[in-house]
Amino acid sequence: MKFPLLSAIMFLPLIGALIISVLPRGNRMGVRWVSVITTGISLVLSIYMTIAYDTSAGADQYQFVEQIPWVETLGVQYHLGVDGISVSMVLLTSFVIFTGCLVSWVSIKERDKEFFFFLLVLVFGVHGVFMSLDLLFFYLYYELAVIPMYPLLGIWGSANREYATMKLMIYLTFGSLIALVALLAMYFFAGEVNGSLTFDMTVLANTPYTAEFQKFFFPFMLFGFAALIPMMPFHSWSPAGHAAAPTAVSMLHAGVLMKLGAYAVIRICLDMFPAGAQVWMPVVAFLCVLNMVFGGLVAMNRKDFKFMIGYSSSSHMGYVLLGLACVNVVGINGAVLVMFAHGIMTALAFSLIGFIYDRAHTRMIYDFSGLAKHIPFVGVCFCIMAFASAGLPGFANFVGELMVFIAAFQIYPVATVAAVFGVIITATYMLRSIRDAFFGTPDPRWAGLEDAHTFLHRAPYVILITILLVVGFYPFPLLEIINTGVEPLVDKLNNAAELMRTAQLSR
Amino acid sequence: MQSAIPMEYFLVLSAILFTIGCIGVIARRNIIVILMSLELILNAVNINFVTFSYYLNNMTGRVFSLFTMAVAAAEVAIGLAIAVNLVRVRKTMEIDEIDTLKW
Amino acid sequence: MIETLFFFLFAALAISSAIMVITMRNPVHSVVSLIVCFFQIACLFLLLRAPFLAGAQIFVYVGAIMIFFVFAVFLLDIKSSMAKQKFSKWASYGIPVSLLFLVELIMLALKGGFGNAADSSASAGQFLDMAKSTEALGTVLFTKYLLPFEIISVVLLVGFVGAVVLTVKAPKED
Amino acid sequence: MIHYSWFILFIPLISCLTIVLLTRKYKDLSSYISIAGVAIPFILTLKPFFALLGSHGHFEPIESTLVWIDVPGLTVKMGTLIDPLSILMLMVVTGVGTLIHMFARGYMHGEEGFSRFFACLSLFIFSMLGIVLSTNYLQIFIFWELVGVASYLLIGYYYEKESAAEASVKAFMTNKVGDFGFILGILVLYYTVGSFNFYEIQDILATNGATYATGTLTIAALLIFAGAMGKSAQVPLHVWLPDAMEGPTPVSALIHAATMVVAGVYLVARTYPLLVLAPAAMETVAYVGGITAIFAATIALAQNDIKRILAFSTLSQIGYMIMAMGVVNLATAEVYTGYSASMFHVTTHAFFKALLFLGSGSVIHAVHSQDIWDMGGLKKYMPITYWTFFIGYLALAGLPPFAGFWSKDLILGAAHENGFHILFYLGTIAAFLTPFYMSRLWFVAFTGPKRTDHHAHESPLIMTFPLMVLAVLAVISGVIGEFGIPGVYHGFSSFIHYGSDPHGPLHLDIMIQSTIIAALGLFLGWWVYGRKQITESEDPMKRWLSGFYKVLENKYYFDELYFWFIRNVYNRISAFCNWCEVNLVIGFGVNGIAYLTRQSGAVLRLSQTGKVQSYAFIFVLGVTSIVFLSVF
Amino acid sequence: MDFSATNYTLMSPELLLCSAALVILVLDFVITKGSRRWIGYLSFITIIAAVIEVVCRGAEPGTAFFGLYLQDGISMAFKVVLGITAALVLLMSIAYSEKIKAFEGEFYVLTLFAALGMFLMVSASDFMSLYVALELTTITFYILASYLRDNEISLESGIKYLILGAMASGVLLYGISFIYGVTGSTSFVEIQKSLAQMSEFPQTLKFGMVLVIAGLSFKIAAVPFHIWAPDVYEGAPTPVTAFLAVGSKVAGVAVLLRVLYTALMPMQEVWIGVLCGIAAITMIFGNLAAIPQKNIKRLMAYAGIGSAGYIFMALAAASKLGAGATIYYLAAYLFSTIGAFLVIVLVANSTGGERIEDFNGLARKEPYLAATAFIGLMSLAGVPPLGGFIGKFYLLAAIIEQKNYLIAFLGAVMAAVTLYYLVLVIKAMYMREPVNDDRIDVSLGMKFALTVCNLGVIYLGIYPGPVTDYAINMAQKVFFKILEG
Repeated sequence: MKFPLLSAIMFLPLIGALIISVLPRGNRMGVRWVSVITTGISLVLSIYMTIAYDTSAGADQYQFVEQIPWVETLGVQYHLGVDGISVSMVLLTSFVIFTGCLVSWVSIKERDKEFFFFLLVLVFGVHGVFMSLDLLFFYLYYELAVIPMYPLLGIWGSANREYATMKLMIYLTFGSLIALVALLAMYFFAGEVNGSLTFDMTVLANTPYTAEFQKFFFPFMLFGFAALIPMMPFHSWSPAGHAAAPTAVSMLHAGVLMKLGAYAVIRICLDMFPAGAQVWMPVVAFLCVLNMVFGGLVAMNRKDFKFMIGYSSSSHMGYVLLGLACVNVVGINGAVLVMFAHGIMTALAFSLIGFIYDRAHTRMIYDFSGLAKHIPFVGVCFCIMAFASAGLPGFANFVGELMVFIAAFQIYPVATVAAVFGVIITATYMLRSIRDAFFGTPDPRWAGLEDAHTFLHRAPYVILITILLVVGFYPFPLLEIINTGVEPLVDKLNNAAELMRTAQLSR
Repeated sequence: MQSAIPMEYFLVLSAILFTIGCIGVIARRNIIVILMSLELILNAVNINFVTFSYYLNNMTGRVFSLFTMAVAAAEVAIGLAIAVNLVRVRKTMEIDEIDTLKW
Repeated sequence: MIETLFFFLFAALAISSAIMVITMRNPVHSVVSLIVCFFQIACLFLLLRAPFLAGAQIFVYVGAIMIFFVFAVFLLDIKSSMAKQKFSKWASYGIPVSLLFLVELIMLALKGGFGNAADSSASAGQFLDMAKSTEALGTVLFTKYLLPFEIISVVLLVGFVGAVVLTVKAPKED
Repeated sequence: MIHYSWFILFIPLISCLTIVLLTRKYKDLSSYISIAGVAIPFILTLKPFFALLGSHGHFEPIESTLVWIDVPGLTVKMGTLIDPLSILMLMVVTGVGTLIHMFARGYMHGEEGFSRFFACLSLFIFSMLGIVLSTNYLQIFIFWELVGVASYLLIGYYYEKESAAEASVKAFMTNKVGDFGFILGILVLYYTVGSFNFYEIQDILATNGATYATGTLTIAALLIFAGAMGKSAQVPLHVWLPDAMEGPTPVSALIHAATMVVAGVYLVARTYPLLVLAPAAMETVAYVGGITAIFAATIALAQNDIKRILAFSTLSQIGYMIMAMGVVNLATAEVYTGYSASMFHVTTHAFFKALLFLGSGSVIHAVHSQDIWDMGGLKKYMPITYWTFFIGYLALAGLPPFAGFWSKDLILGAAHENGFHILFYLGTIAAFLTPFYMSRLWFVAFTGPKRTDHHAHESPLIMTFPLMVLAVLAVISGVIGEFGIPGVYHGFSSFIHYGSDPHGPLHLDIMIQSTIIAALGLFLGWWVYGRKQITESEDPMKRWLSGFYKVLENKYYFDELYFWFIRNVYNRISAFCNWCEVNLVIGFGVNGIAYLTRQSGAVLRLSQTGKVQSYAFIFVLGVTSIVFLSVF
Repeated sequence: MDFSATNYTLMSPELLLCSAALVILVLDFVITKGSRRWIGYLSFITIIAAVIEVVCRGAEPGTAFFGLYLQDGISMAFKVVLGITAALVLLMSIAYSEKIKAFEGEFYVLTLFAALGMFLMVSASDFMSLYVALELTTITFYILASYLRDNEISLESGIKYLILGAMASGVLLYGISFIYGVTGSTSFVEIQKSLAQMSEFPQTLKFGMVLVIAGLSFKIAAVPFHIWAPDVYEGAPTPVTAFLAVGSKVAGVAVLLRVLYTALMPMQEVWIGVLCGIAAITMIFGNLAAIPQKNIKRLMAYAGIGSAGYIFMALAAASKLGAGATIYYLAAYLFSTIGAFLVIVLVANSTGGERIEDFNGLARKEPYLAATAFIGLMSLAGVPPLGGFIGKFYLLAAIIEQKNYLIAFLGAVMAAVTLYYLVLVIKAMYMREPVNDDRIDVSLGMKFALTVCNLGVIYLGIYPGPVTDYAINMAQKVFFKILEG
């Protein structure tokens, strides 16, 4: 039997969580070591998976496949497999959780056992979504990834956490439930067409759904999943959630969780309902302008670091949506790359803000001045993050955004112009926040603020920045992997468009 | 034809008794009267069963009504036992004054 | 014809006594009205050639159930209750709705569509003869419907246990 | 085998990373690494430079590329491009850069963020070389933004100063606005022509340029030019450059005078194949340049900060260069005189403007003030600075035989020759104003007795050596460029040209005319400021220009206009969006639905009255209605 | 009399229960004080034995007592669910027993009788046996609900339950009488046969059907026949509430399933509409009205009402998936609800209250209890990887299979609301400071019960295969073979 690589990556955090749950209370170091080690091994395996992933032309679309029947009557299987898109997402998740554990090592002070437990369960769910090729499991993991957010935010969160947590829970569950109805409708439709019921996503994706069916159910799936992206106007849970969440959770939330939505849109909406996508994605192109411009402008007006970054995140996810809305190879590649880059970047952002907040106990930009003097290392990292966020070249974000622009310009010129303008807006608030908080006359109030001195403190930032830079300078290998996932998808989308066109002509 | 009386007569009668029973439960406040109204309801049903049994030439309905009676007896016994306790504890026989549990 | 007349007599008495059950201020009066009503129903059972049921009706209801009621009424202090308002405030909503329900019931009763006797006319005779009817009832009760009969015995046992645990003074456990 | 040009590109980056990661703590070592990081590329550049000199104008461009993005539908290669234009720029950037690095080592001595400074400088050199070596528009855009970052970091070097922090943001944002156009222009161009690569685009446009709609090409060209305007601080995107003087002086010299700001000119040169097909865009380029030239020159009249005066003069000179790029008569042009003239001016300007800035840095270093009215009497204390600055002053003033004269003369000649009379006169006026305000600077700041009680002293050798080298270059580079070195090459335009070599006869009439004008300006400057010592309040400019002086002093109120726009439009829109978000989306939409749900729950629970009669009622009602609905 | 014709061995679990109950009843008289707890454990063993007996008998179809008693896969499944419920409720009752001042032994016995009634309900194949068994259960519950004789709210809940229950019985009987009147039979199979021959269904039949559904909806607590539930749940002793919430509901659903899917299957077009309507208002009402609740048992009542809506939704699918999903959901519902109630009992023993505030800070005091409640409530809310999630997933799937999207969307929306109010409890447990630091004494039996619930919920959540396959295959075999064949 082959080594179940994907299961190993996925279950390691869960095993870690279970070990933690039986550790005695008060064993603080044990809890930390267990989580760091399990996520660390998981990260190493993810990197191995990325390297071992076969990008050659004849390779299988899904690799490292594991398949075990689970519920026979309904065609449920434990079915894992990754394509190019998933590989990048799994890698992203592993990085973010590993650094998240490192950050939490120091930042979590009470009830750490439960914290790491929920954190690791959350990651288990996230990995599951990215790897699962069975719709039921996909949905299960999708929900599972959302639920631990509740205790994580509710217990270790900060300001206004109860409101934020509840809102987050309700929004996301609501969205996924709406999508669920559409998913099930699709499942039964495919069952009728294929003659047997199955949740196997590879089968579901290759079932010819009628165009009417697709058009009707596409928006439900789209908006259901897009609430997690978050697509405007279903975004308001996200900044509030970010603001309330503890550092590592913010990192995961913005870094990975939001990508779940986008991933689901790719994996389910686009892959299964290509004709629906052709009809509905222009709507997304419109809404994503809201994300990019409106979200950016709101971020600009926020004085709370976390809210600013929170809105900034939803603003950036607009690029992902724009890329997806292009429904072509370059656009979707770009979108996935933005997902990856934004995941890393935003994890960095939240880890930095968390660092400051943990020590200064305030996140208001106007409370700070000249921080760069007192905490130069964090200041430098923050600048780097801001540049990455503002889409500066050299960082992975730029490459993705650039590809999105290139792809979108032909199809949605107006939206692209708005998107490029969105970059300016981002630059505005990022630089303003640096100017206000890090530059300027040093405020003696923060003279005692401790910089990130130790290896443990610095490692997460260094890791994340390194990834941003490496991918930003040389995106080719990652794109090559992503592209293996995107190409078959786009072929399908193009075929659907072709079919629709001929159908229209014949009518 | 077995009987000169049309079946509908009995059914209407049972309907009327049933309704009176319902009205009794809704309208009265006294626990005892409400329990009596419940008996009316069950009796109305019995009439139905026996009627159908008769007009369908079928024994089942009668057996059914026999069981209904037995059940009614047990129910009343319990109902009155609870009522007696309740009145003892709450010092009132008006059921709508007993509304601790609400909302 | 006579049967019809009797029917109307019994029915009228039953209905009026039923109305009295729910309108009498004094629960004792209600109990008495209820007894009258049950009697009428027993008579109706006779009209329907169900003598055993008529008897059972009287034994069970008049003999057993009504005794409970009478005991209960005497056990409880009905005086204070009688001084209070008789009808609940829900009566004004409940009566129209119940009457509406009655209209529905009557309409349906008159609609018909019930199965007809022709199917089982072969055994029609047993219903006309009162004695045979009882015999048939007994046979069915102890053969085909033995299971419910057995269960009923458990129900009554439960009723007994229930009455005990709810009313009997708790035994002192030392 | 990796092409040597990659080393040119990456050595500065390596030195930057080395400083950041390893030698941060060792200041001296950091500065040496940084200097090496620019000197080694300079040495490496000599190889293609000599190859170019020996090529007799037939230098084949060398591209060395690496696949960067490769997905179906989009292939982007990054790499290095060695052609005459890039060799020239490499020489300028690395040459001047080396000198300025050396100067900076002295200048920045004792600063707290010494290592940080040199790391940023190396980063800048890396990005600048990236621009120069770019093979395609995307790559140039990438490095375009990166130099913006480096510039941001260096302007904000004194981040504890509010004004520096503000200036850095301003510089970055203004550039971002330009880049907004730039990237869109690239996209338009890509979708029109189908390539990002300079030479591919050139070939495509050359063979079937006529098939493309002029309108589209014009839009593309104008949008790309917007990027150039941002980086080269052309009106109306010039506002950042004066403020950028908040950075340390070597930075001003390197980035905001010699190299980065002329990247716009370089970009226009790279976009030439496109511009020649879009006459309207070409004309716009010319007029924007011309207007900037005169506009900045006038403002310089009324400034008192030595670096600001130089900054405005830089603006004005870059305006010249941009104008030169645009003054092409496309209907008749066979040769593009302006192109060569512009690049020539880029080169000479880099020398003398770096010289001037470094000189001013030396002065500031000594006097600890930037206000020219605080200086004066420097000849005695710092003779080297004094004399080298004097050379730079004359070079900028355009007095023969100094470098500025030759290149400026070529520009004016090109404007005249191609029939841009308005621009010619604008340029001439600017050519008059330049010596005038430079004289003002010179006579106020350097000559005469001390104005304040400063303890000026000559700078150390590491600072004066670059001054001297640059002074020599400022003297000879014009002549060498114009006339060439017999037996080696035939003048600047023989290898930097678009189309065929535009080397033509000297415009003697224009040369004489501009010499007279320069002399006039110098004389007038001496007459006003040099004859006798005056104080700031006596500045006759105030009298002569009366109200207009205020306008000039405030730079035509551009800053105020922009601030008004940002405060009242941009920020207000943002505030409005936030208001919508808080009140409409969250308050009304989200919380409204939540409130409605909770309230309906609260209402529904009231159905549970606790009274059994009501329950019975509901029961009967339920049965009645269900029967009614489903049976009837 | 020939007893072999009755085939009574088939109903050995019921006989076991019944006789054991009688023996224990007698035993209770002779036993001395302080050993009452052993009566509880004895009852527990009895019910476990009965469950084992049920499982051993297997799913082999068969009838006894002239076709009035039925054994098949469906009845077996429901009996296992009910048996486990009763067993857990007994364990819960033992922990609760301090509050039962008098006749503790009889409490366990009555629980056994209620279980017996439920067992008979799910095995009923005739309206007659159905009714009688149902009344056995109901009357037992009347007694159990008002078992705390001196506690006014217990009595109040008992009398309310009794009055409304009797009314519901009346309605049910009225409906049965009409069905009997039209078809001439009370046997499900006979009714189905005679309905199958009808080309058009008379209104009287529809009326009978509606009343039967209404009467059974009362047991399941579906709107508008739910009104008793919140009050009774709140007032009754907690183990009784748990038994009502699960046992009564499960048995009611089992009976409704049996009636609709066998007797009334031919007229499914008619009852699908009725069920959908009830499902819709039940989901809306139950979930919305739960939001402002402060008492945890009352909250559970509304949650139960909401669940009833979901179950009706799946029943309205009239498919094997609908039936299978219902069984699956109920199994998950059993463990989640009982788990929650176990914690409620323990917390109420400690803090003396049943308000949500009384759960404040439970996670700090008793992490295992909090975790159990967390798992139970989250499962009810349909959160993976717990049984309730898969259950709800199946329920939705069942209705979507019938392309009834509107109600499916409603269900989806309401599931989010469910999550909201259940999370409020979680919030109290995990995010509030505890009222006091008293440790809660958890006996071994309770620990066992808690663990069973947790394992059950998690097992059903992560490995739903066997149970699903069983439920769906059985539904196919029992309900749909007849129609197809």
